[in-house]
Amino acid sequence: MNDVVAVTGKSRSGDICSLSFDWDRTVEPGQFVMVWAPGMEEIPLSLSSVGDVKSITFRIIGKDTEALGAKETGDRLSIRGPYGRGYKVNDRKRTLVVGGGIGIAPVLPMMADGLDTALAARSAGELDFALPAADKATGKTWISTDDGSMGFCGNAVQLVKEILKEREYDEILACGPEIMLFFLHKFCVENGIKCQMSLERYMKCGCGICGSCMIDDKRVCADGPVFTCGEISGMKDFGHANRDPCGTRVLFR
Amino acid sequence: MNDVVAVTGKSRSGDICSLSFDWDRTVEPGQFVMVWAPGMEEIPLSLSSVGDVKSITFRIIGKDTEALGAKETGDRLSIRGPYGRGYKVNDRKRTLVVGGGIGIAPVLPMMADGLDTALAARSAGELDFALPAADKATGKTWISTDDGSMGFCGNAVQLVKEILKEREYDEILACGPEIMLFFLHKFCVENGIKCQMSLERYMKCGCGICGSCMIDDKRVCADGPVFTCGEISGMKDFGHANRDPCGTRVLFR
Amino acid sequence: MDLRTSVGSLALDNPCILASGIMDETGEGMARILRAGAAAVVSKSVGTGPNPGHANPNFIEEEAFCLNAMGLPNPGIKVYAEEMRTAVACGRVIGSVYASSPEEFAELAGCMEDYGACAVELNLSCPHAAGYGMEVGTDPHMVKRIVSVVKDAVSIPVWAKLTPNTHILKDIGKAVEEAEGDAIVAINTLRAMKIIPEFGRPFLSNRFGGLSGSAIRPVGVRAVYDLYSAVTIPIVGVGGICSHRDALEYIMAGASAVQIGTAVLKGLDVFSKVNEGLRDFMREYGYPSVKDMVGVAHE
Amino acid sequence: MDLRTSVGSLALDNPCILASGIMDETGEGMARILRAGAAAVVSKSVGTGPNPGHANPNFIEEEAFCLNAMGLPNPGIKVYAEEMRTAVACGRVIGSVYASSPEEFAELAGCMEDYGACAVELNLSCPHAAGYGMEVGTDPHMVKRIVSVVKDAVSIPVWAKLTPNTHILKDIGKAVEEAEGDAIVAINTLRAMKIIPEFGRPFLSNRFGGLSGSAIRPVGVRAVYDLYSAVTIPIVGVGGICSHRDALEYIMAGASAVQIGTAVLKGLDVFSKVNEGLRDFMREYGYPSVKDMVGVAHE
Ligand SMILES: Cc1cc2nc3c(=O)[nH]c(=O)nc-3n(C[C@H](O)[C@H](O)[C@H](O)COP(=O)(O)OP(=O)(O)OC[C@H]3O[C@@H](n4cnc5c(N)ncnc54)[C@H](O)[C@@H]3O)c2cc1C
Ligand SMILES: Cc1cc2nc3c(=O)[nH]c(=O)nc-3n(C[C@H](O)[C@H](O)[C@H](O)COP(=O)(O)OP(=O)(O)OC[C@H]3O[C@@H](n4cnc5c(N)ncnc54)[C@H](O)[C@@H]3O)c2cc1C
Ligand SMILES: Cc1cc2nc3c(=O)[nH]c(=O)nc-3n(C[C@H](O)[C@H](O)[C@H](O)COP(=O)(O)O)c2cc1C
Ligand SMILES: Cc1cc2nc3c(=O)[nH]c(=O)nc-3n(C[C@H](O)[C@H](O)[C@H](O)COP(=O)(O)O)c2cc1C
Ligand code: FES
Ligand code: FES
Repeated sequence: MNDVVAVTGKSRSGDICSLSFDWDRTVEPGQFVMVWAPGMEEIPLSLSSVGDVKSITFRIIGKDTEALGAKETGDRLSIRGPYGRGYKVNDRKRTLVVGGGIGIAPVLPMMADGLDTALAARSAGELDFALPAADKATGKTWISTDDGSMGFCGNAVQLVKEILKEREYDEILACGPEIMLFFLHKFCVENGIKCQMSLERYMKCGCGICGSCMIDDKRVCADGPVFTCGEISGMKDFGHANRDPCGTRVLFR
Repeated sequence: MNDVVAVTGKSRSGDICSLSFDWDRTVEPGQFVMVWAPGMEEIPLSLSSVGDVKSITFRIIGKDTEALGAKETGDRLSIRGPYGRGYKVNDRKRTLVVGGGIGIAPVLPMMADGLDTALAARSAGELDFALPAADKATGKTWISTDDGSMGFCGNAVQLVKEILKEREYDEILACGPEIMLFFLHKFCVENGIKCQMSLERYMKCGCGICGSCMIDDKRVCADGPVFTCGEISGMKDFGHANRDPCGTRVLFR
Repeated sequence: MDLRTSVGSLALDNPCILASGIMDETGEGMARILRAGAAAVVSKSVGTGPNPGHANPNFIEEEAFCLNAMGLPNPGIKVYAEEMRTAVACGRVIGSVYASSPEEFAELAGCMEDYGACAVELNLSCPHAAGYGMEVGTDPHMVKRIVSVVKDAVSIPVWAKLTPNTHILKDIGKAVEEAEGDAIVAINTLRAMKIIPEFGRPFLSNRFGGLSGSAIRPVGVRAVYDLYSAVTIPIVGVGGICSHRDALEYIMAGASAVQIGTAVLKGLDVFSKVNEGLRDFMREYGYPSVKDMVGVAHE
Repeated sequence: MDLRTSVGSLALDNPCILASGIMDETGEGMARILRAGAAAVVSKSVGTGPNPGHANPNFIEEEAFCLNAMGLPNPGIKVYAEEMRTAVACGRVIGSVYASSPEEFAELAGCMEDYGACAVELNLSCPHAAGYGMEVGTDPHMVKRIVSVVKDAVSIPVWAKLTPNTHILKDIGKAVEEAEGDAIVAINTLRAMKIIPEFGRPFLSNRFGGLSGSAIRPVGVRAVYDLYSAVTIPIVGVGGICSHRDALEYIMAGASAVQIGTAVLKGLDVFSKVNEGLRDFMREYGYPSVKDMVGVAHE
């Protein structure tokens, strides 16, 4: 079922754009929607806010995100979903949320909900979109940039190591580039920390039927996109291979 | 949607047969179902009990009721429904229920519910099926037969007149042959008593789409089968004409 | 917002018409639907003589669809004069007819014209009436013959109601156009069956029946879209319309008007609700008139 | 209660097979469905070279149906060897193929045989892949040619998957039989369309798509019933099966086995649930084996 919603708000910083809209569905943090309007392909996007007003926040990296970034208040979008399994917060006090790059977008709802959060990006400019939300956060927040232009200088995994020097967490809820998640997962396994991570694969149906988004025998859209540490440990393709729109397995790099 | 139910009980007296079955739907007194099993045509029958155990009670008058009367405990029936608008009890204390002949079957649930009830039939034998229920009734019950073989000697309308000599009622809820209802309706109108009456016409879909059961512009299956005094007053065909399965209008007698 | 539309020369106050076979066996049934807000009603499909149709059971409804094998019950064209009189007094009535030969079709259509029908709809598409419906309606030559002969016999518009149970729908549509049919009505029901496992047999006495309701809407919309790209005569869309958005799918696919059948199950107010919804939609999305929306999905 | 059945010479532990196109683009996807209790899986329809399919949007689900125009995405028969290896290691795999000529069909079928497929399913019926599917599958001569050529090329059973989008289904079925096809699979999706009124255009990038899910079940059951009365080769029933009662409708209409597609949306346990339900039903209604139920609705 798709719903047609009208954009009620827009913000943009650099190549990152947010669109908000009223959408009367219950969404868990980490769930995603399939977004479409005439003139573009339908694409999966996580929800970056899940209250009465919903939003999507995306980096403009190709023709569809570009088309979407050109939408203005009043324009209409087709939204299918919400799809997939989101994050499960087990112990609010002992959970650390980690977002890397545009992977910060899906974790914003948890930051807004008061969880402690680490935000990582390549440079300060890429964090702009998240700062207003970080300022309003009631939990602790940390920031790192690869180039040191804001906060701690280092990547997300290094930031997490720093944080764990001062505080204890049982579980990490993360979203970001697969390479970041790969090393963060490794770190978690080695240090006996539980984790949940949101993965991405090429999506078509978005709801578990077409099989285009498989990682091993898991459908990212329906079994994920958020997977547990243990599930990820079993995935041969995690960090290694992808499927293109034909379903051909493609090794990373 | 049809449900397949198993007959759990059967009773028979003369040409009147009752079949009971467990059926997990909410039914109001006066509603009916479409009943079928292989080897017969599907026919409309009112429910003669509407609790957890439901029942149908019918006079064997042709090939389908005969086929149905041959069913035994454990045999299965297809049941569609419940359909139609049942009786609405407005003031329990000031409502008189009237059943005539096999038209007693649909009013049994209201008698069981404690409403005062008048039962009329041609002769004592035709009342047998209702006597156990009448014995258990907690409201007042009266009985009449055309031949005087049981209770008051006279027809349903005459019985009602007698009853109204001793007690006051605001509303009559009735079911029976159309000729009885015709005169009862006339009586009600003349005496300023409200009434609701269950009517019958040839039914196919049972749920308001095919138009085979029309009386004037009303669908007996979906607008009725229970109609109010006022609705009936507006019906030119009431007491006068019928529709055959072709939809041809056929005058009574 | 202008809800008016027209199917060729036939002007309609709004795009919602009652589909054939729904509460329209009797004149008063049709009259009631006209009062409920339908711009027109299509009569029950009527034949030469009285027909009781198939034996019960001949109908079953499930959540997303209905299945019926009424078998075209009707009192016959003679007796039907009376029903038409009652209905025509209340508004526009399109007379639906079925027959087993072009000449019979013409004769019945002539009667409907005499009875005051504003158009005649040829039922070339009933999936459960042997020798009358679908068989005829899947043969382009036959369709062309029937429409031609009827066109010669009457002066009211002639609509041909087509079956979706074929891969040559566009050819059939073209046959109607070549024969100078005034409009195409699509779709009739899909040939279908329901088996009751507990009894190990089909539920309908006729075994086969026609599928209607929401389930067939995407097939109907596709059929109208296909036809709109194949013919230039007007199209009337039918199949699974329950809401104004459903009606819009048909209109945007190319239907000048729509018919509503199964949705009457949920209430006779479907006509007024669809019209209200259309009006609100047109206001919000800037379509001054229904006509501006016809076929826009092809652009 | 004996859940075993067979489709011609192909024995199956139970009657539930995964339909083509559902989670079966990859070997591990197929393996997972086999572990979930399916007696066999049909692979994604594979062609000669890699095909990304139609652009998004190509899928939409509503309550009673899904509409898709995936456009037969697949990595091509060469690369698919790897996927088949993974799947075949876990159970029975039927290789589905699509092609634009009889010879190409034969070549692809030969590869599937080499890859260890226990049967090959010829997709003669995709309603949204231009030049490949339905067009071919509605021409009895073409169907006969394709099946014959493939039969000559492979020694595993050859199944032909047919479209319901035609009024000559029985003729197509007979063509398969005449060509000595081993089984008929019916039905593929119904050609359909969804328009989004707010945008005034079709939702699917391909405009046309295929309707699947509960909505099409009565059409599929009818198709199987029709075919069972026209041919003597085994039939595999597909279309809208969600529960054991749905599967029973197909089996009683004449299907020796069934395929489940869209219902996978609601959970992979559909295979085990249907099998459990069948077992309970057979116990209660006294059918010792699935085979005893095949076609009983014709009696
Ligand atoms: C579950 C999920 C949630 C996502 N959430 C976000 C989010 O919140 N914010 C955000 O910026 N991005 C998100 N993405 C990624 C986003 O879908 C892509 O950035 C977008 O599709 C790019 O489209 P494009 O046409 O602009 O770029 P293209 O030039 O078409 O592609 C650029 C990249 O995006 C990927 N991509 C393109 N189409 C798809 C598709 N249909 N499914 C998956 N990946 C695709 C391509 O594989 C490629 O790597 C999410 C992806 C998934 C799977
Ligand atoms: C809403 C409603 C509730 C009913 N409730 C009861 C009830 O509780 N008990 C009971 O004994 N009878 C009831 N009837 C009447 C019952 O439907 C008929 O007695 C039965 O259909 C007779 O079928 P037959 O084949 O045995 O007789 P037939 O010989 O076929 O017909 C005998 C009479 O029954 C009528 N009849 C036959 N088929 C139908 C049909 N499909 N729809 C309506 N009338 C039909 C005929 O018009 C004829 O007058 C009800 C009828 C309606 C419309
Ligand atoms: C009970 C019933 C009876 C019907 N009878 C006729 C008929 O007599 N003539 C006809 O052309 N179509 C008949 N139809 C088909 C409808 O007119 C319509 O084409 C079909 O039901 C699809 O529309 P819907 O989904 O809105 O019902 C009948 C449909 C139903 C459900
Ligand atoms: C997303 C999707 C993809 C499909 N892909 C194929 C395919 O590649 N080959 C094929 O023969 N059928 C394909 N089909 C059709 C199914 O195999 C099946 O025939 C149809 O969906 C009806 O069954 P269902 O209602 O159980 O889904 C596909 C169906 C869906 C929903
Ligand atoms: S996108 Fe289709 S299964 Fe995940
Ligand atoms: S029986 Fe069909 S409308 Fe009443």
